[in-house]
This record gives sequence, C-alpha cells and structure tokens, in this order.
Amino acid sequence: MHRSWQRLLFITSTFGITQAHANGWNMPVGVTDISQDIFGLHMAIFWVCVVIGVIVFGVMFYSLLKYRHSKGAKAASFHEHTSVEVLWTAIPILILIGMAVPATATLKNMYDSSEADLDVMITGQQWRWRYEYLGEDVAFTSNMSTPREQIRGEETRDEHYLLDVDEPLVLPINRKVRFLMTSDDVIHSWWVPELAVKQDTIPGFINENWVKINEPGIYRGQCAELCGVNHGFMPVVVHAVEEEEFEVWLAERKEAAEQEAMGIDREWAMEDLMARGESVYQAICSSCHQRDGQGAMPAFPALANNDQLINNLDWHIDRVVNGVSGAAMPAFRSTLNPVEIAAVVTYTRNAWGNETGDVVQPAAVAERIAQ
Amino acid sequence: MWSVVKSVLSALLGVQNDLNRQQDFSSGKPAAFIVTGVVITLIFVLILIGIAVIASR
Amino acid sequence: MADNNSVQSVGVRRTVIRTVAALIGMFAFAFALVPLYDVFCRVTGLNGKVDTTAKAIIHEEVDQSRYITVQFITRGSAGLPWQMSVENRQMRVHPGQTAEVDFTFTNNSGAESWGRAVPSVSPSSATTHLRKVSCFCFQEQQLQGDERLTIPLIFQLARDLPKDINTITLVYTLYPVHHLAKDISKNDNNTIGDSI
Amino acid sequence: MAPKLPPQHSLQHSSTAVAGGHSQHGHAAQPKGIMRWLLTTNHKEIGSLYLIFSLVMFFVGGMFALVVRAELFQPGLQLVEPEFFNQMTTMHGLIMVFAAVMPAFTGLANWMIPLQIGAPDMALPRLNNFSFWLLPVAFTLLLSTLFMPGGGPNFGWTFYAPLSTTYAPPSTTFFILALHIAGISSILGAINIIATILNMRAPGMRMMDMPLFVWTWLITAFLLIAVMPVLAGVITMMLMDINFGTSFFDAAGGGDPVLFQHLFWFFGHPEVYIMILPAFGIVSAIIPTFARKPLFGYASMVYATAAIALLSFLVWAHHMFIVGLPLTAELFFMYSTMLIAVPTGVKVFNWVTTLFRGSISFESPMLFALAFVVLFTIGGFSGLMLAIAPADFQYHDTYFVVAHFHYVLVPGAIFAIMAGVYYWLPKWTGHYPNERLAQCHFWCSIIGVNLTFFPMHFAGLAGMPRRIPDYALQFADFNLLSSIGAFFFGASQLIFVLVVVMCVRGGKKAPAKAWEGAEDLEWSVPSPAPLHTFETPPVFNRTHHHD
Repeated sequence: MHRSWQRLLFITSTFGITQAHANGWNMPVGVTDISQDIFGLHMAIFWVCVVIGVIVFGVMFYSLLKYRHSKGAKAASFHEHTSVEVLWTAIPILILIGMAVPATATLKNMYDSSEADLDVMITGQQWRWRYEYLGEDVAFTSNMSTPREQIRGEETRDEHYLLDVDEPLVLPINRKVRFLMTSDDVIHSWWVPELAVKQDTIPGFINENWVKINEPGIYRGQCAELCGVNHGFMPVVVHAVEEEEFEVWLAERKEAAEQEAMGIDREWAMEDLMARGESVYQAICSSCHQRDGQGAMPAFPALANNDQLINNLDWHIDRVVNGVSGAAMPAFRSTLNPVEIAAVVTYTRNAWGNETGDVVQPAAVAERIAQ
Repeated sequence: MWSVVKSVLSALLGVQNDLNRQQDFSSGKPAAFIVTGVVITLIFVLILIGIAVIASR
Repeated sequence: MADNNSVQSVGVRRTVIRTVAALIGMFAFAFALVPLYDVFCRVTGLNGKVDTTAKAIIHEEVDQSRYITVQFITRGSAGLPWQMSVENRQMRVHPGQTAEVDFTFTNNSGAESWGRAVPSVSPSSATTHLRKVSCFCFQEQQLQGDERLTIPLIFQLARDLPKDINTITLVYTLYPVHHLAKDISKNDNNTIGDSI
Repeated sequence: MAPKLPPQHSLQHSSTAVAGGHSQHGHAAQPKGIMRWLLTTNHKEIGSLYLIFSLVMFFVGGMFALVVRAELFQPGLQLVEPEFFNQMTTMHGLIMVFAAVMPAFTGLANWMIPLQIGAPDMALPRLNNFSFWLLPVAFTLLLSTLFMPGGGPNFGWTFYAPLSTTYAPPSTTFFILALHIAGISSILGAINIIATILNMRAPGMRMMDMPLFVWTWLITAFLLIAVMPVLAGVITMMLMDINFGTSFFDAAGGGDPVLFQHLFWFFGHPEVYIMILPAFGIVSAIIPTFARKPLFGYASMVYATAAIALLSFLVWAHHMFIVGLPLTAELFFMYSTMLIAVPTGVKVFNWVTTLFRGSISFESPMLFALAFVVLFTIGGFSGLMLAIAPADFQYHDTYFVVAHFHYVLVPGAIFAIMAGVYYWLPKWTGHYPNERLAQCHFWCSIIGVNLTFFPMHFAGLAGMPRRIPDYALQFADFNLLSSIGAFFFGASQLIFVLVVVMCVRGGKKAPAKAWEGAEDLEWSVPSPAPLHTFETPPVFNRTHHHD
C-alpha cells in the first residue's frame, strides 16, 4: 500500500522536470528502488514548499503593492483573528502528516538489511576506502587515482577528475548487498548519490546499510564527512556488473590473491621490490609523506634522510606493520599484504637519498605479522 | 485548571486571543502555567516517542 | 525611589542566584549525560553498544524453527602488535541455544602489552537480545611477549529476537591500553620526529 | 554591527531624558580616552562596543569566507593548501557564529532593552563591562592559533571527535580555552539580560506589554543559560581527552565518538535558535512600524517563540540522521523536526498578515526586514526538506545543507541585524542614515546573497560534499557563480560601513520619534539618546501598546 502511494508521488513529482537529472541540477533519480523512493519524497516536499511559497509570497507581494503608503493606503488596525490562526496552524500539521507517512515507509525499508546475498565490509581510512568481501577472502583498498599534476593544473583535467580510483568496488546487480561500515581513524562517510547510500563510518563501531542495484554501470561518489587534510580526495567508485560477470571477477580476484600469497615465499630481487614499492608508496603513502618523501610537518614527518628510519630497520618495519596509536599512521598489517609491505619498506629505504641498500623480503614481513 | 491547560495548549499551537490572554495574566499564577507547560511538553514528547515506536514496528 | 531601587536590587539578586544555580545544574547535567547516554545505549542497544557485564544463561526452550547466522569480525588497530583471530568466521544458531566460539590473541612483539577488544553489534536492534555469558571484551587483556592466548566467547541469543533479524554481526576491534606509566611513552609517540 | 560613538555631548544631556532625574554622584569623574571605554559601565557605550567588535569580526570572518570562495572559484588547487583551507572554513564558522552574530545581538540588546523597557541601565553594569571585554581576549586567542605550529583548528566549526581530539593540531587546547572564555561572556551577558528584563521594567509594564525584541531576547537568554554550560561541558571533556588521558570520545578507551555529536548538537541546535530568535524580535518591531499597523497576533508570536525554544531541545539528532541511529530514534527526530515548522510558519504568517491592509512605506530598515521574511522562509523550506530523514541521506553534508543554513543565517540573522541597525541609527546618532546609500547597500546585498547561496542548492543536489578544497568538474559552474556572488556581497558590505560612519558624523536630523509608525518606549527619549536615560522611571502608557 505504501509502495503504490510512493509510486504515485514519484510519478506526479517527476512530471515536468525529467530533464533536471540529466542536467545535473537536481538530485539523481538513482539506480535502486530506495533511491527512486527518496527522489520521489524529495520532489514531493519540494512541490509542497513551492505551493506554500507561492501562496505566502503571493499574499505578501499583493499587500506590498496594494497597500503602499505612497498611494495613500490607510492602515487597518486589526491584530488578531482566532479562526484564521487556528486554520493556518492546522493546515501545515495536516500537510506534515501527509509527508511523514511515505517518509516513514521509505525509512523502514532502508533499515531492513536482512536476507542479504553478499556482505561487504567498508572501512574508512585517512584517506582511502578498504573493501572486504566477507567470507570470500577478497579484500583491497581503493585510492584516488587522479594524478597530482591535474590537481595542480599542470595537466588537463579529465572527465572524472577527483572521482576516479585505482580499484573500484565491484558489485553484482539485482542482488541484495549488505554493507558493514567502520573506520580505522576518524569519522568518514561513504556516499554514492545514485545508490542513495550515505552512512558514517565510525571508529570502534559498526554501521549497516544495504543496496540492490537495478542497472549495471559505474557510479561515483565521495567521502561526505570532514576527515582531515585530504577529505576532498577520497572518492568512491562502484562498478555494478551483471551477476555472472561478478562471479567471474570474484574468482579472478581470489586467484590473484592466491598468486600473491605464493609470492611471499619466493626470494624477490631488489629491482622488483623497488618497482612494486614505488607503486604502493605513491598509492598509499604519498598522500601524507608526499611523493618525494619530504613529509608535511608537523603531522607527517619526512622519510627522506630520516635518521631513525635509516638506522633502525626493525623499528621501520614495526611502524608500517603496527602503526602509531593516536597519530595519523595506521597499522598496515591487515591492509597491505606482506609482499606490499616488504616492497614499500625496501623502496623507502632506498629512495630519495636513503641509500641503506637494505632489501626486505616478504617472508620476513610475513613472519613478523603472524608467527 | 482546565482553562490553564487550554491556555498552554493554545500557546503550544501559537494561537491565543487577547481576551483569554488578559484573563491568564490577571489570574496572577505564573507558576501554574510554567508547571503545566512543562508537563504538557513531557506528555508531548512521550506521545511522539509512542508514535515513533509504533511506526517503527 | 530609593524604595523602588532596593526592591529592584533584591529582585536582581534573586534572579542572579537562580540563573547561576541553573548554570551549575546544566554544566553538571552535561557530564551526567555521559553515563546516562551509556545506560541508555545499553538498555536500548543504541549504537550497537553491548553490555560488558556477564549475563546468566536463561534456560529457555530452543527455537528450532529458525536459524540465525552469527558473523564474527576481528579488527586490529594502530599501535598494538597483536593478531586476533576467530575459529569460525560465522556460525548458525537457534534462538535460545547457547553457543561457544574460540578467539585467539597473539602478541607478535617480544614485549608485553595490554589490549582491549571493543565490541560492536549490528544490527543494533539485536543488541538487547544478545546475552554474553563470558567474553574477553569484558576486561582488558595482558599478553606477554610472543604469547598466544585462546579465550572462548559464550553467548546466547534470546528467543524473543525480532523475527526480521536473520544475521547478526559481532565486531571486535583491538585497541592498545595505555596504563598510567605508559601514557608518557604514548605521548612520546605523538611527538613529531619520532613517528613515521 | 554599527560602530556608533555615543554622543560626546552627553554630559550636558545627562538628565534631560525624563524630567526630574538628577545625575547620580560619580558622573562628573568620568575617565577620559581609552580608560573611559575600558571601564565604562554604561549600557549604551557597552552596546556600541559590542556592535563595533562584531562588525570588525564580521569582516574578519568574511575575509576567511572569501579565501574559501577564491580557492573554490575553479577546480584544482590554486591559492591555498587543503590544510589551510580547512582552517579557513573552521575559523569562518567559529568567528561568524561566536564573534559576529552573537555579539551583534548582545550589542543590540544592551542598547535597546533598557530603552524599550524604561530602565536606566542594565541590572549589572560592571558585569556587563566584564562580559564584553572577555570577547576581544577570547577571539584574539582564537585567531592567534592560526600562527601556532600545526596551524589553527582545522576540524570544522562542529569539531567532531576524534578529528578534534586524537587527530587535532596542538593548538586545540587554546581553541578550547578561547571557546570557554567566549562562552562565559555569553553566559554573563544572558544573566544580565534576564535580570534586567525581569526586574527593571518601568512601573506598569507587564511581561505581555514588552516589545517582541525584549521577549525574544528573554527567551534567547534562557536558551543561553541552558545550553552554554553544555558546550562548556563538551569542550572540557575534549580538553581532558586531549591532555589528561580520559576517553570520553575515544572508542579505544571505551568511549564513543557519537556521544560527542549528541552532546554537541544538544547545545548546537538551541544555538541555532539563539542566533535567530532575536532576529524575529527585530523584524517584529520593524514591520508594524513601516506598515503603520499593530503586529498581528502579538500573543501568538510570544507563544510561538517559546514553543520554538522548547522544541529546539527535542530535535538535535536531525543533524545526525546518517550516524546510524536506530529506526525509532530516526523517526522521533524526524517527526519533532517537522513539527518545529509549525510555530515557525505561524510567525511568517503573522508578519505577512501584519502587512495586509497596512499602509506600507519602504525605508531601508523595512527593505531588510521584508527581505528577511522572504529569504528566511526560503531557508525554512529547505529546512523542511532536510527534516525528511530518508531524503536527508542524500542532502546530508552537501552544499544543499550549506545553502540552507546560510539562507537562515545571512539573509536571516545578519539581514535582521542590519535592519535593526538602520532602524535604530537615528536613535543612536541623532541622524538618519543616508537613504540613497542604504538602499544601494540593500540591493547589492540582495543580489550578492542570492548569487552566492542559491547555486549552492544545485551543487549540493548534484552531489558536492561540504568542506572540500577542490571539486569534480560538474560542479564548476555553480561554484563560479557562488564565488562571484561572494566577492560582490563582501564588497557591498563596505557600503554599510560607509553609511554607518557617515550617519555618526552627520546627516538629516532625526526627531525623538524618528519613524512615523514607531510606538515603543525608545522613541520617547530624544535622538540621539543621551548617555543617561530613564533615571526616573517613565510612565508607561499602555494604550500605545499591544492592547
């Protein structure tokens, strides 16, 4: 019953402004049932406001024109009228009840995350997202891939400026996906307008939300809660694909994870570690410690020519693996795999004039993480 | 007592005529109005909570 | 006029005393809100906060008609070199049934340290229906260097668990505990030159 | 907001206000120069100090806003680094809320409340002096954090933990101290206003005879008493989390970051009303004056103000719809928030009905008051939209919200303050403001405000989050317009300064009753108002008032 009531709202309210979405002036209609319901509510309350506004401002401007002092208007002296006052109190209450009913129905629907087909854990970190497909052994972080040169205006900005990531979240369409959301440091907020999902990620606590996408496509969003310096640079990209395609993708990711796991045991050459380390460093570390390892004082110390780092290998690995409590440095033990940690440690120990010559093998890191 | 409740209720709606207001203010018992106001606010909150609980079922 | 003035100043004094009393009351109230909020959360399950005191098992008939999937997620945090793992990442239980699952804590460093697992439950409406009989999250844990410790979590889901809940997720986040003596070293970590 | 030097010739005038009042001992030995201003206990002088201070801070906060708008002029990072950008958004919010809008209202209260209720001064004149001089101390301290290592506060004016505790710059302790001092100043001001209104009214003036500005300020002062201590409590908890190892808001120690938001908004929502209720009072004084017709529904206005104040304690979590509240809480706060639209609507309807069948003229105070009614209502409409919790999942923390609260605060609170300044300038200075320039200021401000804030609605709906230093390309057009509007609006405020300065120095002489339709007690004293007025309580003539 509620649904048909909402459909009605939706149809009446989209009348005449179907182009608004395409122009990017209005809230996107979105690609889930919930987002369409929300769009319907949005347009319904918008038109309610427009009608009230036309009436109120109509009376106001009529009075301003008609009763001008300069036209010799004589002021009346009435200053109360109980029945009119009762009326203009009662009518808004009725309108509000009329809005509250469909809003309540939509909200209840949004809160019903039961019977999900897939669980994805979303973790906010300064300043990236981590996605874990629970029970599937697939997990990765998603960083903004817009190059610094575009931000600084040294290159032409491409179409998806600031809204592109290295690894999008891949989701199947037509399946109910439950999101479990939390954070490793400060409060972030995961938001994709076309999915109508916006939820705070709170350190130490877990939030839930869900989505069932109707159409395949690429949907972009951003972190919506101020989370520090690079708050503006942690986009969300969701790649919604057909269910079969998703299964194939998931299988590939699992295989890749196994390949990576095997890489732990083999002996890596310095060049390979340096190459791998540089890409990890630029994706993960450079947002704080800067691309050239110079850091940004006082929050983010320099790594280049950092004596403590150069002289103490164990300390260095420990900082990357376990992080620093109460500071911006997260623990990468579960975010990066041993190969990546070994690579990035090797890279930082041999880049920008840090010529220690140390080569850290993944096996050694793996041993440190889990004995 | 009933007139006090009525006055407070109409105050919550923001509707009161001058005649009643004159009576209220000549009754000279502000405490009665304040207490009634607080009680009615509490009842209002409880009703709202009740509606929210029922609606969320 | 002097009369009027003294009446006024008595009135002013009375008003000031009352407003200052109200101020002090509101300031105290702000602090009282902290425990009140806590109590409120635990009673209503708001925020997925879990009661961190042991509950007795209530012997009630097991509801064989439905299964609830209980998921366990363990998370680490910065500054604590521990690994936390769970024997099964999810299990299926009937409401009313008592279940047990083992969690293993490993200290990967050579030094002893203290940690605490902060629990959170989702959906939050399930919180009040989850009875933890025994949980490592009730108190802080101490691990010696390279120590490994296995602690069971014993819990029971109440039979009156709302019908629309079929999955419950328990999340534990490990945080370092800085005892007073250690606080100084924690502050050291915050100084700039030291951390990377 | 008006820098108004009290009349220097006031000593001769000191007892002319109402015949018979003889100057009290002590007037003769007034200190001169800077000491006069440091030590003054005169409500008019302190009122002027508050207004001058808030005008200066309005420009400081405005400069910060212009830094933000300049960076957002086009995509990319051009002028400032994200770290400094965050400090600018934070400081802009803090300064505008705590140092511009709130002191401006306190300044108007200092000037006008004693005049409107026929009192010789505020109830506690020395406390009044102290509460003003706390402000420059507080905000010098706050602004100085910008030069400290690690920079000033960069976590938004809402300073959500743990970004403002565990992850905050070292200067945060000074930020907390500054806020404490500013809070104490507001509290002392509120105590003084309550004591004045309750005890110092002219004989015969009952509560329901008071002008609405006095009423709204009384209710505002009670709100201040109720919530400023809560703010003090929250920042004290932050201070302890940062410096003494407690964990009120730190999950690691068993605390809860969401608790911070509950406490903050328990203060923060009433705070929003603290910034708008006195504006209602000013507008309710100006519209009847220039419509030459009594205010429609005076009693309803008083009750609606009280109802809004009470409801403001029940709606705080509508700022937190996406933190993961349980469904029942979400519904409760949605319903209570929607209901607050009813008393607010009553006020708008009352103003419009006051205009109906009036005899309306359009002097500058009236223009600002009318713009207030229209634009505040537009802000109210977007507020109603935000109240719909499911839709708020899309609106929350976007530029739609930024547009909403700027519509409520800029053409709301600030336009009302400017309307009040133009309205009362003849009383303060004895001269009418230059009407041509004032109208020019009005039209420039109207264009500037709408050009700045209207496109923000679209940017927000299209998906632009708040507090970002750089944005995706589809938001470029909206931001370009907003930035142009912001610089235009900022520049047009210089006209305001010009009008005020010119008005202090000279202009068309104003009689005691400067506006034809003005009825309240302040218009019975000469213009400019002498330094000491109502030393003998006036006879309050009820027929001129609301019944």
